[in-house]
Amino acid sequence: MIVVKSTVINTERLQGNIFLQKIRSPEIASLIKPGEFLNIKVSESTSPLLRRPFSVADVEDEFIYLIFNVAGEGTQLLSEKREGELLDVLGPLGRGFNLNDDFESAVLVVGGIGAAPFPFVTRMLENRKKIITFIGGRTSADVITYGMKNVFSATDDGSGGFKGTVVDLLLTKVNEFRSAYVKVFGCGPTPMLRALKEFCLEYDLNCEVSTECAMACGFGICQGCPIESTEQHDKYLLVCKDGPVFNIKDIVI
Amino acid sequence: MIVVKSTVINTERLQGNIFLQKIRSPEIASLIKPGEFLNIKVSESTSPLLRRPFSVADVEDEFIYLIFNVAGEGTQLLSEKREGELLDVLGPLGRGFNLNDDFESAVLVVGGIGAAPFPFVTRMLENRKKIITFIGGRTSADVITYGMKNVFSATDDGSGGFKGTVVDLLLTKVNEFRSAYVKVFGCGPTPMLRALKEFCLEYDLNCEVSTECAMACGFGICQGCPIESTEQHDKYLLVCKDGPVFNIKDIVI
Amino acid sequence: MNNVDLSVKVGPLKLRNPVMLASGTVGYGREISEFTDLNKIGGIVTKSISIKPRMGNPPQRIVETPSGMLNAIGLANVGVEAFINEKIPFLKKYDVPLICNIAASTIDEYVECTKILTGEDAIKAFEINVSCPNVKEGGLQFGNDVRAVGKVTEQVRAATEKPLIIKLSPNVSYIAEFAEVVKKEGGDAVSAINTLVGTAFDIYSRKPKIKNINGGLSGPAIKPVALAKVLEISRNVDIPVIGIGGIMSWKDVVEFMIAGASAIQVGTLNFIDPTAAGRMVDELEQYCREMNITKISGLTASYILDKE
Amino acid sequence: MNNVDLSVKVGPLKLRNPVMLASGTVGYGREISEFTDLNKIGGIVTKSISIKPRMGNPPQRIVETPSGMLNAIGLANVGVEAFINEKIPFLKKYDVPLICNIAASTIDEYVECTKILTGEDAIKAFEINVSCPNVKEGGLQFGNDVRAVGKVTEQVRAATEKPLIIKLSPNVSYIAEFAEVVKKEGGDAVSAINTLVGTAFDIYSRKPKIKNINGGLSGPAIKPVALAKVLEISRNVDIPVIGIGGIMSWKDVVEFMIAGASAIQVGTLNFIDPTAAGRMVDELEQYCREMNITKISGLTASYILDKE
Ligand SMILES: Cc1cc2nc3c(=O)[nH]c(=O)nc-3n(C[C@H](O)[C@H](O)[C@H](O)COP(=O)(O)OP(=O)(O)OC[C@H]3O[C@@H](n4cnc5c(N)ncnc54)[C@H](O)[C@@H]3O)c2cc1C
Ligand SMILES: Cc1cc2nc3c(=O)[nH]c(=O)nc-3n(C[C@H](O)[C@H](O)[C@H](O)COP(=O)(O)OP(=O)(O)OC[C@H]3O[C@@H](n4cnc5c(N)ncnc54)[C@H](O)[C@@H]3O)c2cc1C
Ligand SMILES: Cc1cc2nc3c(=O)[nH]c(=O)nc-3n(C[C@H](O)[C@H](O)[C@H](O)COP(=O)(O)O)c2cc1C
Ligand SMILES: Cc1cc2nc3c(=O)[nH]c(=O)nc-3n(C[C@H](O)[C@H](O)[C@H](O)COP(=O)(O)O)c2cc1C
Ligand code: FES
Ligand code: FES
Repeated sequence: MIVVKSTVINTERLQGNIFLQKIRSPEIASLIKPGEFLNIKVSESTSPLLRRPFSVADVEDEFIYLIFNVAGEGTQLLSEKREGELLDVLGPLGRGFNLNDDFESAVLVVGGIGAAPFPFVTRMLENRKKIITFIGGRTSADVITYGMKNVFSATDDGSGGFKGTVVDLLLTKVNEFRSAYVKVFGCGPTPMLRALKEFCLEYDLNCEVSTECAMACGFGICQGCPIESTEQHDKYLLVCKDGPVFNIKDIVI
Repeated sequence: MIVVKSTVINTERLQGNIFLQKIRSPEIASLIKPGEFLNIKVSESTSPLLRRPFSVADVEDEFIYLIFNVAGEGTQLLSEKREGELLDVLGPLGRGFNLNDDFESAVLVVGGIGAAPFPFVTRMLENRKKIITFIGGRTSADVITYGMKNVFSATDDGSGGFKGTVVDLLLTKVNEFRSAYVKVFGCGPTPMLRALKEFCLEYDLNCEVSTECAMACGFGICQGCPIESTEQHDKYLLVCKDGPVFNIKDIVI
Repeated sequence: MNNVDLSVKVGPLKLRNPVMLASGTVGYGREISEFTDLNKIGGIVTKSISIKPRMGNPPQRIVETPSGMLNAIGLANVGVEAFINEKIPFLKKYDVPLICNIAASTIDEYVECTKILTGEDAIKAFEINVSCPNVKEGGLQFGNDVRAVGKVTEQVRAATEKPLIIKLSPNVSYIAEFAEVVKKEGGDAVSAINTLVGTAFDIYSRKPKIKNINGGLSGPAIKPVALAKVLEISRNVDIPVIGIGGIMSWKDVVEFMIAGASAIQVGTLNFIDPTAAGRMVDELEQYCREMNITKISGLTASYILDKE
Repeated sequence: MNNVDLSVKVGPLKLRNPVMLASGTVGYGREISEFTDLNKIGGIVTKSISIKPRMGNPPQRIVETPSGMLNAIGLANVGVEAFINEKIPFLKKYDVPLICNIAASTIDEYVECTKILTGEDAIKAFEINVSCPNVKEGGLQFGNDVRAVGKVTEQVRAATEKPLIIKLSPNVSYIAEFAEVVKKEGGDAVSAINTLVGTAFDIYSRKPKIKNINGGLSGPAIKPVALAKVLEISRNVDIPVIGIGGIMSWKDVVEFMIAGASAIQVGTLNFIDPTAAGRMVDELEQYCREMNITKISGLTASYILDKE
């Protein structure tokens, strides 16, 4: 965990409100792993006051990529950063995906901006494991496939791929990938994660998901980011420290 | 008085911490007069919250020039505005200089960033009146001569021109310009204005000065900018509405 | 497209929409009328008026703070007489409810002022400022003393039949107590909140940045506090509340209404964007349309609290 | 170059410099120690500890506001036992005064907690949190009731000989009253301020953004209020004050000291820049040098007020 000024190399619009940003941050780039995140101060002003958390989308030498959705003031400001501007970055933070389990094929399940961590995951797995990627979005404009392999997509309105949710799509394909050597990796909105949990429990699939929560610090000092544990009932887990990646069985979604 | 989005055309560093900014604002440019000012929102954030007041430095067709000193967060942000960025500008505001009195020569007395309104004044007078300009600064780097004519300068440390204050310099020259047809125009820090008032009273010179005060609204609704009147003792004048330009006899400095 | 009814009632006071302009932030209406069509907004509350003109505090009167500002204007105002002769006639030209805000140092002065003004047809309601933190003699003491607020309400009530709004101080432990006493003594509504007491120092001169030492904190910085006060009153006392404090956009208006406000006032924002209040009226209508809300008054106290 | 003496006294508590880390914003020191050398700062105040572990409130616990944030953590903490066994040993590795903050729902609990902890050598002082607005049973009631605060002070005083600091709530009419009673009952110092009560609503769901409904407002938004409270205490009561609220830079530290603080605590800033507090110590030294201040403690209550 360090705090560093990182230089923006490039900010480009991927699609719709989704941006891809490349920043130079050698120290963090050398440490960070898939599913971990950064907490970024997007403005020197006191408003917005807090840092904004973003998953690492990918790493390349000294560079880190972010994929983000313009959701409000903070991400708007971030999307306006041009080459050479400095970002105040805190990272690497949290616990990422465990890609070293004993599995043969990875099933990636993505909803909307939940795509952010998966280019990195894909790159780390692609020479070792089989990958199938399921990506959902409201419309085809919301389906982010950047950096992903072997993609099947689903849209709520049927404007691209399967018509329905990404978990509905999973269900139609479950017989094609179901096996003891499959591991599922998911990230997306809460309803998707809830459906995914049901799905994985039903088919007894090992699954890790990256979760979200409003955060202040991002490294365990504010207690702002509790998530209910299925095991311990007298204490919350912290999304920023114990997560953001959890085994889907361990958390109440 | 209107509120408009104005486009930044160019921001350049004049010297030290002093910037010259050109903005496109046709409606205001067509109305504004020397000594009047603008109140500018330099950021969309709530912090800094208030607009920042700036004298009009000059006007050219649809364009307005500002000269400003980076004093804090607001002026820092303003100095970072690049071509094409929008500023939220409120103006024209206040009462400017009366350049239509019956005078033959104008004596401009400037301290530091008090130079801001004078390029416009100079341009409006140059074909009609004789102009002598006295400019003071702490060092020669603080003497702003942009757009000014017939300049004599003074520096506190003697690094340029006369060594001493600009009013000390005035005193040494008073016999050269003193006459019934002289009008003095001044702008600068309070101690300078105080000395200038004494000087003008002693030599019985007609003098208008542009004053400063912390402001919220800039157009008379907050009552935030009182200045003591020499005439009325039961009520303050407002810098933003009754000024910022006052006859030096009318205000307590 | 369905029509949206933007009208609201603040007790007996009917407004065509909930957006009013707050006392002390629009003078007597003249300057703001160049930016905002006064015929469009819900109401205008004039600068606190006192029996005699007041010149107010010496400068420096204002200082910016993070997302806020401190002011210690000291109730500079033209006095009742000039208000009637010079200020009311201008506002009469508009079809906008004029709410007259009164400040005083003693209960008698409040009453006297109200008596003088109550005959003015143009005045649609009174808002009594018991909470200005910048006036030594009266202000702070009054606003923080629940009995004094009760007394002022009772006696001003006896002096006018017009709608009576008491503007409460947030610088108290339980604001609902104050709303309760206002209700008991016959007040028709409360305004919440006035500014929070604050200060700032220059670290080189070691002097307060504001000549008066303390000032009143306003602006978006105080919005969460104002919302909590409105909610506290709404949950505990059956009296209409006018929500004030840090409103910067139509979204904040909706938030205040949900928290319990029947109407709202825009203050500091007028200094930053004097066109904003007028625009909010349209934006609120737009929001209502999108949300299928036919009467905006239904938003008032529509909070959903899982936990009690 | 002359040496600057940065040491300060908060009553009987001696600190090598005035920069402490505020309760609830640095946990028990472990994570922040990766960013800030704990051997360098003036003191660390640990998260409010209660007799039994508390899991705290369900999410959402925090929401950002203009230049501030609301939190309703609900005093999540490991409880006294784990604190002693797991948290103190880590902090013992550092040469930093450990100030132990205690929260409770009853006076007996405060006393019991203090008794259990007072034997711990590592603890250099107690800070009693009578003002947490997020705990229903105790918090708010205690902090707003001057007699309750007096009683807590008296009884905790009897339970420990260590320096006793009472952390005051700003959500009261006259904070000086509370400081006065703390002094009277034998407290050594007061901390001012804890968070202001605030809330926020989602305008689409109409639910409070924070599950607990109300939260505590912290950050630069509250700085002017905090400064006014520190000044109020400083002008009215002869007791050392620890200034807290919205400190973002060394300049704010100086401002709080001028307003009356003997030392300060950095809170929300730790979330935004966990390296800031350590850096402030050097920056303060630099300021003192430039201003020819040989002892930083001379800044305390050095305000110059023309007007009384
Ligand atoms: C560990 C983690 C990793 C993340 N990774 C990414 C990423 O890679 N790409 C990306 O685009 N976004 C990511 N997010 C979400 C991102 O942090 C928020 O979108 C961002 O903070 C919004 O800031 P803003 O100022 O633009 O919007 P705000 O104005 O702060 O918020 C806009 C809207 O989004 C909601 N919101 C804000 N933050 C969150 C949150 N943390 N959880 C749920 N709702 C929220 C607000 O309530 C509001 O309705 C991540 C969040 C977490 C916790
Ligand atoms: C009518 C008028 C016309 C002006 N014209 C110009 C101009 O043409 N060019 C220019 O450079 N500046 C001008 N100023 C001053 C300018 O408005 C301030 O420098 C600016 O607002 C500072 O903003 P900031 O955020 O950069 O600094 P802040 O952080 O707000 O302040 C930095 C420092 O400057 C002091 N300060 C801020 N505003 C004022 C003020 N109004 N009076 C005195 N001290 C102040 C603060 O107390 C602080 O010490 C004018 C002011 C007025 C009232
Ligand atoms: C400069 C200024 C002057 C004010 N004067 C008065 C006043 O005379 N009477 C009054 O009742 N409130 C006065 N107020 C308080 C406002 O009406 C309002 O209650 C407060 O500013 C909070 O709202 P805001 O955050 O939207 O500004 C004043 C506020 C400001 C900023
Ligand atoms: C997330 C959070 C948790 C807090 N928890 C505690 C606490 O447990 N005990 C306490 O006395 N104060 C607590 N506080 C209050 C701070 O110690 C401090 O008084 C307050 O935040 C104001 O300072 P700041 O503006 O610098 O944050 C907490 C504040 C925050 C933001
Ligand atoms: S975000 Fe602060 S503890 Fe998780
Ligand atoms: S700045 Fe508002 S009245 Fe002058």
